[in-house]
Amino acid sequence: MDRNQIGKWLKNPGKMANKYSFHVVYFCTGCGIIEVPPSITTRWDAERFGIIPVATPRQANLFLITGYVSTKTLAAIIRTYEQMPEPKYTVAFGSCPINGGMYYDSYNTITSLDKYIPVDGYIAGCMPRPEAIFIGVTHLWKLIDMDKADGYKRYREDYVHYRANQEQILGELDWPPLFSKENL
Amino acid sequence: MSLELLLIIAFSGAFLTYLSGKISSQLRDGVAVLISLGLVAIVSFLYNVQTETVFYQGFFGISLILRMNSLAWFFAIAIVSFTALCIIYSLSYMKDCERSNYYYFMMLLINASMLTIVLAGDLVTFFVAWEIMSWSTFLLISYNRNGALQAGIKYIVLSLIGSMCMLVGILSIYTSFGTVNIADVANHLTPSSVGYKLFLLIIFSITFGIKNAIMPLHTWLPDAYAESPSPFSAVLSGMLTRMGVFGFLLIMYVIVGMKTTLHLGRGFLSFNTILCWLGAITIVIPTFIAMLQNDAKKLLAWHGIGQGGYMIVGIAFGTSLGAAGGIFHTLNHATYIVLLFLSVGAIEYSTNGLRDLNSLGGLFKKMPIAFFGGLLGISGLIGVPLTNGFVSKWLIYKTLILGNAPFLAFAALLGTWGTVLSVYKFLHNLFLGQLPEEHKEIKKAPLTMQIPIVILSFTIILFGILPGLPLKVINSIIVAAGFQALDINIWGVTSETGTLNMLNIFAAIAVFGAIFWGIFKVARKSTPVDQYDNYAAGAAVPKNKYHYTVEYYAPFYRMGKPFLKDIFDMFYNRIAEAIGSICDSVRKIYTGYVGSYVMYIVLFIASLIFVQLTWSIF
Amino acid sequence: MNIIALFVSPLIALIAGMFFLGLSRKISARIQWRYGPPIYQPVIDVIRSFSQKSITHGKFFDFGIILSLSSSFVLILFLPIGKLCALTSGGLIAFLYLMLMGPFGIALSGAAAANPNSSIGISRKFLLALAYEVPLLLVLLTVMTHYHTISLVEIVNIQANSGWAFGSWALILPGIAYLLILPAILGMRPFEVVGAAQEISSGPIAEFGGKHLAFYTLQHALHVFVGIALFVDIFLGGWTFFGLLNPLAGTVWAVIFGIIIFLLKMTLVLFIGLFVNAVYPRFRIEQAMQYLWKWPTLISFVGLIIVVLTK
Amino acid sequence: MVNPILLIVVPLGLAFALPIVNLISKKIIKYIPVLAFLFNLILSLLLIPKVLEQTIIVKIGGFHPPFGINLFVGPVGILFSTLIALAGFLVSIYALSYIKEGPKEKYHILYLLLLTGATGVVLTGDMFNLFVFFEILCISSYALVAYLGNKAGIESSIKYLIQGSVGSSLLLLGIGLLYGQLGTLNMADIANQINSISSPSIFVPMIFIITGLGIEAAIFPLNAWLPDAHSSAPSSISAILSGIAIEVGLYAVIRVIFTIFNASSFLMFFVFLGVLTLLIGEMSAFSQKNIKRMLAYSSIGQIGLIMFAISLNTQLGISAGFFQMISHTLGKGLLFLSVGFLIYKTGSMKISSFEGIGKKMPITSLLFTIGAFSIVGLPPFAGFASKFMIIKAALTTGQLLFTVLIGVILLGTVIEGAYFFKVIQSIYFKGTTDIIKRDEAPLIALISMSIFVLLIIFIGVYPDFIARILNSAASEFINRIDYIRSVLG
Amino acid sequence: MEFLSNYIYYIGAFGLIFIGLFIILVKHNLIKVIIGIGILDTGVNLFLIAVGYISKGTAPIFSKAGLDANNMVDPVPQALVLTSIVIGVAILALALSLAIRLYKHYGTLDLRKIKEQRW
Repeated sequence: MDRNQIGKWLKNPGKMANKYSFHVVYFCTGCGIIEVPPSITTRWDAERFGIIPVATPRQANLFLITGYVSTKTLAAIIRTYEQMPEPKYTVAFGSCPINGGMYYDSYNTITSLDKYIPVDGYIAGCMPRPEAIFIGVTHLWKLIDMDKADGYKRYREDYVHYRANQEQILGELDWPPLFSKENL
Repeated sequence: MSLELLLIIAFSGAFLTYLSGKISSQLRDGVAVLISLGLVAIVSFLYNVQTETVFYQGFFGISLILRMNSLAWFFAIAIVSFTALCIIYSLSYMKDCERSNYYYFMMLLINASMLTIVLAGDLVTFFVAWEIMSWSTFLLISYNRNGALQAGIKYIVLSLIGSMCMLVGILSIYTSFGTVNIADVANHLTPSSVGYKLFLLIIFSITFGIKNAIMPLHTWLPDAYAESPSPFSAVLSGMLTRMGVFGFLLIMYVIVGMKTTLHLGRGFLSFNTILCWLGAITIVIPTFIAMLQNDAKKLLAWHGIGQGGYMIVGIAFGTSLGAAGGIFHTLNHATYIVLLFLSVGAIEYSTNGLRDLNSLGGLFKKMPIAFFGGLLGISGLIGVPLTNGFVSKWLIYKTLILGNAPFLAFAALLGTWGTVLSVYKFLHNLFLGQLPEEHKEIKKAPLTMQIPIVILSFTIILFGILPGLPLKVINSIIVAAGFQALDINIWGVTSETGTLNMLNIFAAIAVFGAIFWGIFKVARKSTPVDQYDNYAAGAAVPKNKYHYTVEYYAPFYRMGKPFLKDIFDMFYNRIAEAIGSICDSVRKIYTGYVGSYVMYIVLFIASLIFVQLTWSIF
Repeated sequence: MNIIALFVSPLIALIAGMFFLGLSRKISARIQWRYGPPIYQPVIDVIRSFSQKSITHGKFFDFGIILSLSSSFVLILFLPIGKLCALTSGGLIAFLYLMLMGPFGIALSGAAAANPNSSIGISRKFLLALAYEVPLLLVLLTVMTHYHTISLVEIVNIQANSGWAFGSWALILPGIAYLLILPAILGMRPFEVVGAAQEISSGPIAEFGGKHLAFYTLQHALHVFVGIALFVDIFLGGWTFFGLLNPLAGTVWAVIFGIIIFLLKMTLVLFIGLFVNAVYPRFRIEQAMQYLWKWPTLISFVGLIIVVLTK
Repeated sequence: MVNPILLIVVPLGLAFALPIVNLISKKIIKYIPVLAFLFNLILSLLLIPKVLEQTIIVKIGGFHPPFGINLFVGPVGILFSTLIALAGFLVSIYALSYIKEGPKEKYHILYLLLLTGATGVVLTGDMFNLFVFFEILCISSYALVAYLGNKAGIESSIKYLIQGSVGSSLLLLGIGLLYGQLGTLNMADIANQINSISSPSIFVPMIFIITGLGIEAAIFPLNAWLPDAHSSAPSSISAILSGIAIEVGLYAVIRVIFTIFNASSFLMFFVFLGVLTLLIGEMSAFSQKNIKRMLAYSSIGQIGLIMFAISLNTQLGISAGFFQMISHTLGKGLLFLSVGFLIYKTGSMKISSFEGIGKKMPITSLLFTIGAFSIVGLPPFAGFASKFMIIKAALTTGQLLFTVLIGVILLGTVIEGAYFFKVIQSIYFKGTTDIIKRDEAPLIALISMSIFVLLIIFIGVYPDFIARILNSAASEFINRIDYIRSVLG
Repeated sequence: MEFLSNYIYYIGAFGLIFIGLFIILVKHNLIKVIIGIGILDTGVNLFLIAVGYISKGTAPIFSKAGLDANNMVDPVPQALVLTSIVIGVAILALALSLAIRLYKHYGTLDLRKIKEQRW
């Protein structure tokens, strides 16, 4: 833990603060959410790493997708992701968001989430234990340190393609593009 | 400039406006604005003038007098300026309304009669002007038809009861002392008995209490405010209702005299204590009833009642701070309630007459001027520091707390916190939240409607930061009434028991505001988003439905609704019904059968004989 | 002195407020047998929020939160922190009104966001405020009537001579009432109905992100500070501590130790609040109102009557 | 010197000349009443200054008063005759355009007779003459009520007739009893001798006379005919009945009480009766749907108010009562006249049918409104000045009872205000909002009504104008000795 | 008996008056009521005559010698009655003509049914 190194703080306070203050939006799409309560309560106590759940995406910087993603929930996931302020990180939790998991051949399950929104890290397993979340978070710290957790930047750069992918699966989207031409 | 000329201009201006309206509407608008602004100019030139003239002696040989002093000037300038603003506002608000000649005529007539009331130097002039004001107000309240008719009847009946009381009072003064000159009456009254003074105070208090809508007598007000045309609602709530305050000042501190009024009775059973408590009740109950209202103007109307309570408490408490606070609050109340009514009027204008709190929202993007008017208005109504409402309320609170009346102070403070709730609801439901699709394209409020709003907003802030401007005049009023003078500075009030310095509060807020505004600007720039890009748990935001307005304080309504009824209104309605049915049965004695009529004749003879035999009166 | 106070007291309040926020998280964690975040976690959160790119729903959305934060700072100037008090104009009444402005700014900002969750939260906030203001006003009126002044500084000074208000028999009931409503003033459980994250997505601040959230957190810290400081000033004698500072009277040390004593007292009061916070579930808004209008109001009312009668 | 007898002779003569004129030309007959009352008005106005200086006693046929019939032209008489001539003049102008159907020559004859009777009643100094003029007044009004010949008119007329003839029989009976005891019919002579006989034997004729006259004066239980008759008659006649007839009746009652019987102790009873009349009138009017009936009931209320004022038995009270009579004549006359055309244009007497009439007939509606304001007693109209005076008179007595009764009276005023304001609302603020074609009353009628309005405002603003005549009228009632002395010499 | 002879006219007159009043009060038929008015009128007239009448009196002609002024019948009531009779006739005529018109409108003369004008 380099939380107490003042030099690093002075160098880039924003990055450091982002690392140690993960406000998480848990997207409870499937069974993965069952692992979250133990991890934030007394047994594993995620708060000691600065991780706390928040209610709205506006206040969050970490998006945890816990479970399979159906076509229907994809719209909600995209919206929520777009509403999060930058910098923001996405972590897919469990097998299902990675490749569909046990629902890989279902007609309405999204098998690869990163076609629609950028995913900064995956925590594999069915289910991953709470410890895996912490390992995932420490990995994310490293990625942030190395500026490799740049999903939100990629989203901005490749927005046209992401939008095209989203429209391909969801049809006409009922919200305007996040980035207009000027914003890009 | 003599006072007669002023009144002649005021009254003839009204007629002139009506007549010019027959020629063309532009001419009429011009004349109306010219007259009202001219009156403002004339009255402001009369600042610090002290005159008294007998202008007419043809009414039963009574010398009718006009006089000008600081009290009269204070109210006069307020009356003419607020009316002038409302007239300017009306130019576009009333543009396409029927009978607009009539409307302007009545507005100016009411203006002139109010001016006469405050300038009256004798009670007969006072009464005549009071009555002219009453009936012309009735004619204008009824202007909007439908619901307004009931409101008008309610108003005029209560008003008549009030003026009849006053008539009895005035004539009893006249018969006892042979004069109605206010100054003379005050002199004559000094040696008369306590009972007589109390009688006068009570009978006049009924009149002024009805006009000022003190709690058991308030029932005409909500309907009347809600149903009148908005610019007139503004005048009605701003100045016309406050003629009651003027009346209270007149009867308590000019006619009966300060020293006497404050020593009538003992302890809780003294006149001013009871009046204070009525005022306290008037503050609390209407404020909470206002929370239940769904009609923007009705909500404001209930606040009009509630704020009237502050004035009464301040004036009736009878210290120099309190009286100054009460009088100042009258002016402040006028400023912000006029502003609020004009803002609501702007919404009505733009949305074709909508003022239902449940069907509007998000208008602050479309009507910024009206919104800032509304915001400053409610800030003044709450008494947020830096608005004028704060200063006057502060004066009242302070006098109550240091005058060892914590329960009254509690009522007053509680009223303020109730006010916060309901006026926030007002602002929120009209201006904030989601803008309905149908109001995306609304009529722009024209310049003539925006100018009064801007002027009033500016006034609120000006008097909030530099309360010394009006307080100087008020100080001379209370000194004339026999109170101790206050130590007034331009920025507030100095005293040993607590100084109010608005300027340093302003400086503090300004400095911190500037600092944090700077920080805010320096910090990372934020992206502006549409109202539909909003948190809805990932779902699409429903259009026109994503606004929480209906039953805004639902938990409180569930708790409070059984208790928050206007029981007085119900009581009066029941009395009215009872009188109606009694009247209906009384006329049944005219049966239509001649035999019974002849029987009445025989019975009359019999009763005459009976009376003679029993009491032998002849 | 006033000039110093002008610069120092906001800083003290801000630091202490953030410290209290961190402390409360830590203490709660410890009560729940957790390790808990570091005590400076709220600072990290604020920096994080500042670094994020927020969204805005228009100028007014920004205006409300700036108004809220700056008026909260102005409020600090009116509060005697130890012996420091920058402004006295208007006394406790002005103070009460300024206390209103912070939530009012947030309410304006939240409602401008056009989010019904915010609106519901604000409606709850105001209802809760109405509910606790009734006993609070009674309490403050009792104190003002008892000491016959409207100045906070004077109240503290009188206590320096005559002992703490909480120790005098006349003001013990109001003191108890204040303690009972303290969680409601601080927005802690069991009165955490306003920002109920589970039902209304943290209520008024549902649309706040980035710098808006940071401002809100700062404002919240100040609000906690003020709520407790008011109690300490009114009932626990502010900087006084049984004549401990009498030998130092007139020196700079008296001021510094005064502030330290003041902050210690505040910490003590915070602890009481936190114990309640940690073990109680949440009231519904009606239950909260009924509770607040029942016992605290009754107690403070009796207290006021006693004070009036013994006057 | 102009002879006051012309006041009676000219209209009476013209009334009989009218059928002959009718044979010559049918067109000019309607101008005859106008001329007659213009003459009367000018004559009365000329007489006022003289009368105020000294009372004029006209001895008819040169016989001296106890033996011959005399006219007593005092301030009261001249006040009333002016009022009658004024109202008669204005209403006859109004009638030029209003009376278009029916047997017109009969209308004009009866109209002349009615007002002749009224003038006679107020000017005569002889008891039996009073009865005769009274009968002229009554019979012509019976006939005029039935003038339209419709169901309502006939019914009201016959009811009025039955009650009226019972009343006149009682009056005659009373006069007979009085004559039987005193052997004289001259009012001054009776007044002179009245104290010489025992009180029970005065009391019996008095109650008969009061009852007989009271029927025409619409004192409370005797006024059942009034709403019917006033509402069924043509509006011009209603105006006269309301403005003149009942007030002349009341004049006769108080003349009898004050001058002849000197029964001022009896007035206490009249105070209560007045308040009762007022309350019953106003309450009955309150929920009326028929406008003319409402106005008729309102007249009852006003009569009660006048009774109250006069029964105060003070100089101020009596002059206030006369003032109220004047303002009532003007106000109620104006109301009936304006309502006449409102009814004419809408074809209904229902108040609900007047919705929106303010747009169609703005001037008439305005006149109605001013009349209503005056009747309710709002400044700056005449009704306010008179009400002011009445309350002042009541409070000047300094008795608690009168103060309490003033409260009751003002309550009646509030009720009156309520129903009048309801009508005003439905005239202006109900009904269609569309633009309607103007359909105003004829110019000649508007002129006559406007004169009413001008008088109402003028008297309301400058009541001192009539203060002197009111004062001397009141003294005439207070100082009955002067009355007796001036007649008997 | 002497009482009766002295007051017989008065008794008769008041008898007629009361009969007339009774008819007006009690009868529902308009014609009967009008008859009642007639009787009432007659009674009053009789009363007036009786006031001036002196039993075995003479006509009040002073120019004729030998007539005692104290024994003369008072001429004034007779003059009054003459007028009164004329008035009564007028009223009766008017009443009857009105009754005819009323019958045309209502088809009845029962006053209990002629109650359109009321309240």
